Amino acid sequence: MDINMSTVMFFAFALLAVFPAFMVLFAKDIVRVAFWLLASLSGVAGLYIIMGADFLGLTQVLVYIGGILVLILFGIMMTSKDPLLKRARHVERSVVTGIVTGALVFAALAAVILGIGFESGKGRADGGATTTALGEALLTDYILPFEVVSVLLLFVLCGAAHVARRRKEGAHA
Amino acid sequence: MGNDFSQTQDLISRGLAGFIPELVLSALVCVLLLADLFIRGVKPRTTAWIATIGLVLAGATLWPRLAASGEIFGWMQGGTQQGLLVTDRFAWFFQMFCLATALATLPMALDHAAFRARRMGEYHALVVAATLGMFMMAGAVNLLIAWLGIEFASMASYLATAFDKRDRRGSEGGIKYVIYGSVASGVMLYGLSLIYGMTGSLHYGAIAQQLQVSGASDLGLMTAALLVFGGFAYKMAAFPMHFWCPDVYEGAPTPFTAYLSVASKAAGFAVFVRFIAAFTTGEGPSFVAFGSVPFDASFGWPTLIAAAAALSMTVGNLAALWQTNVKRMLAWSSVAQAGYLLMAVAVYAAGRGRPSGGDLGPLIFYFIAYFFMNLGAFHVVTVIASRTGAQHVEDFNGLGRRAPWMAFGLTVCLLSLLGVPPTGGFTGKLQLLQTAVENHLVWLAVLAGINTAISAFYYFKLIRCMYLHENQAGLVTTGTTNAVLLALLVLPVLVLGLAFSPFIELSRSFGF
Amino acid sequence: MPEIGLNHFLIVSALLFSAGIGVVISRKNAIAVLCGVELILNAAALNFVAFNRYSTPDARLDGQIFTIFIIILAAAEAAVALAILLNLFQQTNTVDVDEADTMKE
Amino acid sequence: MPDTIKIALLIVVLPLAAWVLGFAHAAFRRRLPACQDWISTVAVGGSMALSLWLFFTKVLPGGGMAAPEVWSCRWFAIGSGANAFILNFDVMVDNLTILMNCVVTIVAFLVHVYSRSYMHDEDRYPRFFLHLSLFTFSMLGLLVTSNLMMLFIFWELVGVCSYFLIGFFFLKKSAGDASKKAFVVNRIGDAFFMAGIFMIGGILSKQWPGEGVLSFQRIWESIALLGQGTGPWIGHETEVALAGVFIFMGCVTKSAQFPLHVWLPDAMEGPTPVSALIHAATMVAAGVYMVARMFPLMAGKGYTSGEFFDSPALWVIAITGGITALMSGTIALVQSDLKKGLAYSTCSQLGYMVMALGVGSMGAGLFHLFTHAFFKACLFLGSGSVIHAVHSQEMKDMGGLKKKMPLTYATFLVSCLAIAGTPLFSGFLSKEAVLGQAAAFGAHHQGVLGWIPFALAAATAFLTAFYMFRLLFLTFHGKPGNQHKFDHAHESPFAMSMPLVVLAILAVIAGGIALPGGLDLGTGHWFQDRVNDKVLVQQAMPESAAFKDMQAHMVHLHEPAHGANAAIASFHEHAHHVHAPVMYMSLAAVIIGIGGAWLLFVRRRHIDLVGGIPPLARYREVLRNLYYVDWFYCQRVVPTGKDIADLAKAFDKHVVDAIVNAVARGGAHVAWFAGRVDAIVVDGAVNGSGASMMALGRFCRGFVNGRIQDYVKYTVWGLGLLLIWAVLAH
Repeated sequence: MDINMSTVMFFAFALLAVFPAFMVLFAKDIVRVAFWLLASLSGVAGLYIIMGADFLGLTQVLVYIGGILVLILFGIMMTSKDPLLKRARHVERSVVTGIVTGALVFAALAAVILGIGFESGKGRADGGATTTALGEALLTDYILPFEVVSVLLLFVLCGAAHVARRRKEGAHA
Repeated sequence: MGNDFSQTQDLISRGLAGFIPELVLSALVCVLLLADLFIRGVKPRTTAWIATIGLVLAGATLWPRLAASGEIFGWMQGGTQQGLLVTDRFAWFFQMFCLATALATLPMALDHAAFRARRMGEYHALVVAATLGMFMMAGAVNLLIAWLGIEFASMASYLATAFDKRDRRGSEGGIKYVIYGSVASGVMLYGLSLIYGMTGSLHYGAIAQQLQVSGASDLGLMTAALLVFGGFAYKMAAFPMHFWCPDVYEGAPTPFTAYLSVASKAAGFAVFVRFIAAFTTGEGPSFVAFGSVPFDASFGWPTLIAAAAALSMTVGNLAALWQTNVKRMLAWSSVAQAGYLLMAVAVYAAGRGRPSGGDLGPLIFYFIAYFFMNLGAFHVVTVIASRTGAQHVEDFNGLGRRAPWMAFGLTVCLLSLLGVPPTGGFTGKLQLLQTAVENHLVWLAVLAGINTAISAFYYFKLIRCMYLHENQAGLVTTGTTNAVLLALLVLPVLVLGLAFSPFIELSRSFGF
Repeated sequence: MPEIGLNHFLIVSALLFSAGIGVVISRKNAIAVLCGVELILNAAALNFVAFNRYSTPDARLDGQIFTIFIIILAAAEAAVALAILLNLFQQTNTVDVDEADTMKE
Repeated sequence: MPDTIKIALLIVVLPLAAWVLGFAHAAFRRRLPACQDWISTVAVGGSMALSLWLFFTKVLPGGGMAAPEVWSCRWFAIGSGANAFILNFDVMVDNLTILMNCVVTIVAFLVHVYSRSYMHDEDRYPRFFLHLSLFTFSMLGLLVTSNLMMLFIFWELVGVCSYFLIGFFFLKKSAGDASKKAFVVNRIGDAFFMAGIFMIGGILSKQWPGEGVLSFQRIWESIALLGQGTGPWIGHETEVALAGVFIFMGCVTKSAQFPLHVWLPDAMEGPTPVSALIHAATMVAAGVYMVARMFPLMAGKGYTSGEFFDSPALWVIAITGGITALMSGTIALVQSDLKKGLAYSTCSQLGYMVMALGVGSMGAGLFHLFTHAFFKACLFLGSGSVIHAVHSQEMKDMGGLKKKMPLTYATFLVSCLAIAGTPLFSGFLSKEAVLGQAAAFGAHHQGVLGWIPFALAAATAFLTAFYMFRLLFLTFHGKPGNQHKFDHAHESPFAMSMPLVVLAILAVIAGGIALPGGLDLGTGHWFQDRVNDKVLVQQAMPESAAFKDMQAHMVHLHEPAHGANAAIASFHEHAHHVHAPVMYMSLAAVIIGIGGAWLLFVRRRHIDLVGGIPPLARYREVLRNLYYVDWFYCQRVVPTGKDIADLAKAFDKHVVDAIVNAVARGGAHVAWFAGRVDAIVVDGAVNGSGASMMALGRFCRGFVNGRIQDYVKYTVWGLGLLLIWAVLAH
């Protein structure tokens, strides 16, 4: 049996992506949820790198793990009276619903994916580093969404700041 | 790729010149945000004027685009033109539509009790930003831009829904909206990724070409169609993605609810129709993928849309029967209206390839009528709510005496939503039904007729409260601006019901 | 052991997607629900990259570009959601989404 | 625009002007003008004068109008070129229009006069007249238009006015409920009507692209073409029949035919003058009028040749009308409420008219409509006079009023004699015309089936005489049921009794317009010479090429000698044969009916009919419960809907348990659920009840419980179901 390196890496990262994803579902307290999510997203970053999307892998680590997760942890700290509070022991009915629905969704998607039989001969085989190419595309063909997203980030930041601001200034109204 | 930098600069300057209205709107967002930040104690009226001027300016710069057609911000690839956005009469109509909605809801926001003396600049900035997103939705010919436009408009909408920080229902509606919207967006993305995987492109034209040349798996396209439809239906507030609608409509500030129920829905339909147009050909089978199978023998877009239309109108109307909160009632009513509108899309999808089909006139005409009748209804609700705190149907008791013109305007708008002649809603519905029957969707037309009967219940409930129930409270003063706006919204409803021939011709000309 | 191909990645993404749906449906804490949303978005993003790698006809990077935008929008979405959530928390002192159900009549 | 058209439009516009005046006043001064009653009355009086002038100058002399005056202008167009759908504003005035105009304006005018006294002490007195004006306008508009879409619009308008007027006493819950019921039930028929219109328009617009296609002329012409084997309907014969039945469904609700008649008796919650005008004389007859105008469509392919007696649509119409006539007649037997008794009698008579159309005799049906309007309006206004006097609608509070209210009694008696079909009264002529045609139809068919309409009609004829005199005797004869009320009873003032007298006179002489040609059905019937389907169609399309051809083939129903066609000849022979026996039979029915009523209710003073006739006892509950039609709607359909809603709730709540226990209990649940679904689907088809929709609404709304996670869950399930459906459908 020929076990090559890329196969091993794929399974390692796939496991790193999938197992924590399910632990997000089952974890007992909210801080653990966040850290399991971190692990899962790192796994996805690894998968990106396997597929030759080095820039994306890096972005995933920087933005997701460095940005979004920190944001989520801040959220947890500001909202939880006891962040390590464990969830009630008994399995809630809603969790069962979640598992059942998730399982059905997976069954349907897997059936579809395997049933379609995508062509996989073509595609961008190992084309080397993607950073230059991505940068060029973003500044030429995709300049429009690139610019648009900057406007989006601007108003999202201002709006979010307005909404989240403590309410003491509400008195001036 | 392979553009060197000078070419890029050239492209940017040439391309951006075509995007003046969008640039105006972007600038307006910044100005409004800055005004709130840096001008101490800026009055709501001032920011409202800034917003008005900006929107009018955007409209003025948008006007010349009526003549432009098919300019795509794009590139050549594999011998075909690809790109992101298109400027044609269809896009122009919906862009103008969303601008007009933003403009019309401005005075409502000024009147909204909870907004008085608040940081109105940020609210206006969010509305303008949502409009900018809808601009993209209306012109999108690329999966990325379609999705980005939807997200853009959604983000602004989430924030505007939760804008009134002291209102608990606003926050509750906001959090529901953002969770539901994110899931819808995720589901849609998954479907988009399947389409990308099957065709290898993000551009509608290239996708259609690829599907025609080499086809794709029926199963895959069916799944992708459903998942993507989920995302569009969420924007249109149609079955099965309508659940957010009542809660968000109730929670959001009423002026924004008005904006949401008109502009957001219109943009959802615009982006959806263009998507459908790419995925149905002009030659018989309407779901390209189903190759030689004629559409009525198999599952395809027309079937899916017709089913969603039937369910939307039925669910919306039935559920509205129970509603005592006026905003929730109008929310369910808007779900039902989405059903009627989807009927036009189903007819369009089914009719592509037939000589009489492929006509978007009825859809656009109904939207013109919908603009006036729905905004009119919301305008009255906003004004009355901010004066009397009315929330429920019973709070409108005796309004016929207390504010006769407002009550009359609301009555006209409700009758139009119901589809009673001589109102624009009647003419619009008449066209929808007629085209449905012509395209062999008789069952759908009959169902729509029965639905109209059901909807009479709740529309009449409100009318009856206003005129037949007594309330001893005194007169409600409404102010000149509101009266003028009311007249501007209600008179066209009647005009569209009486002298509609030119508008019908006009609306046909906006199709593609 | 089979050669690693497109379907492997797609199955991983389907698993992420269903896990995300399960989380959104069943976790009571709104922040956990948001984590579920992130999983769903990541599943779609993974799909785009995988398709870009294995089945697009030419060497363009459309799928990866799309993924970049997904990541950006996910960040914005998280910011918006958390802002609204903080405000809700200030009003109701809870982040349990089940308790945000005052509007149903 | 021809003068006749101008006058006809003036007739329509006058009441509208009264309405606009009042409405404008209300809009600017926040109240209606105090003299709204005068404005409305004068306006409708003007309309009446103009109508009568038209009648005396156009219809009475000679053979009536030789050809109808038509005028039309473009209203709007949807689309352009070959796909355009064009709606014209079509106006047509012929004998029938003028006659109907006279009926509507005369009754409306008298009701206005009557209401000025009857309604005077009510709140919102001016508003009542505002509604009346709007109604009169809509009804007249419905009559002068000759375009199906325009007709539909006016049809809706009269429906809305009816809704307002039934619910006029809206503080009374029963009145509000009744108006809602009327509205909803009527919308069912309207949905079908609309579908029928679209079916016609869709096909005809292909034959005549770019022209207004929903005008009556176009429809008649297309049927004429069909008879010759050309034209737009070739290959669509089924659709002709289906469109006919759909359009007839509009009549079923508007004219209160079985099984959607349930709204009319409840509509008696409205003020009595309204009952007289709208729910007895005019609006409910609009359905009959509409079917008569669409008669060629109902007759279908065989219309031109005269061999249309097997048309499926006509069969549906004949049987529906017959069933309605008999069933409502029997229900009327046991009513204890005077107005309800009259309401069921109205249903029954409407069924009569519809049946007459169904057996192919448009003239007879319309003739009965014409005479019925006067005596039924008189009966209703008379009942109003009685109710005004004793302040009760229950007949147990009445009795012996003959002496107290002689004038009311006399007019009521005249009208009863007329509706019963006594010779020398108008009802005799019209009823006998209907019976004669039904009998001819039976003889022509030469089978048992063909006699069904006649049998139903004959039984009804007897019942009519019986129950009408029961009402009369219980109200005016015998001993007072309530001495206190009796003592305070008094004759109504002049403003109320004058309309009664006028209507009673008309109830006698209205039939007289048939007299100049003699009583014979076969030759020279005055009314039928002016108003019958052949005349209508011939006159309506003198220009068309199809008409020229049709004229060559056309067989005149009333000139058997002319008959090149064997079928028609045989029909006429039958008509002649059965004519005399039918007349004797109807006379016998009148005598037996009145005599029986006299024996039971004057001689033996039974109040409760069932006590009088023992064999009826076992049907007592059936009749008392109105054949369980209402019960079926309210008790069966509604709880089923509610059960479904409860089930859905339970389903939602226990869905996880259900999955766990599915294996054990699944079978039973599925079976039960399937049974319920069957019940709602099957019953839902005839579901006219708002409450059931409410239950369904609760079901739909139940999903939106305020919990976002449940929304996501339902959404995912919804998409999953759609996917499964898609895979299966593929």
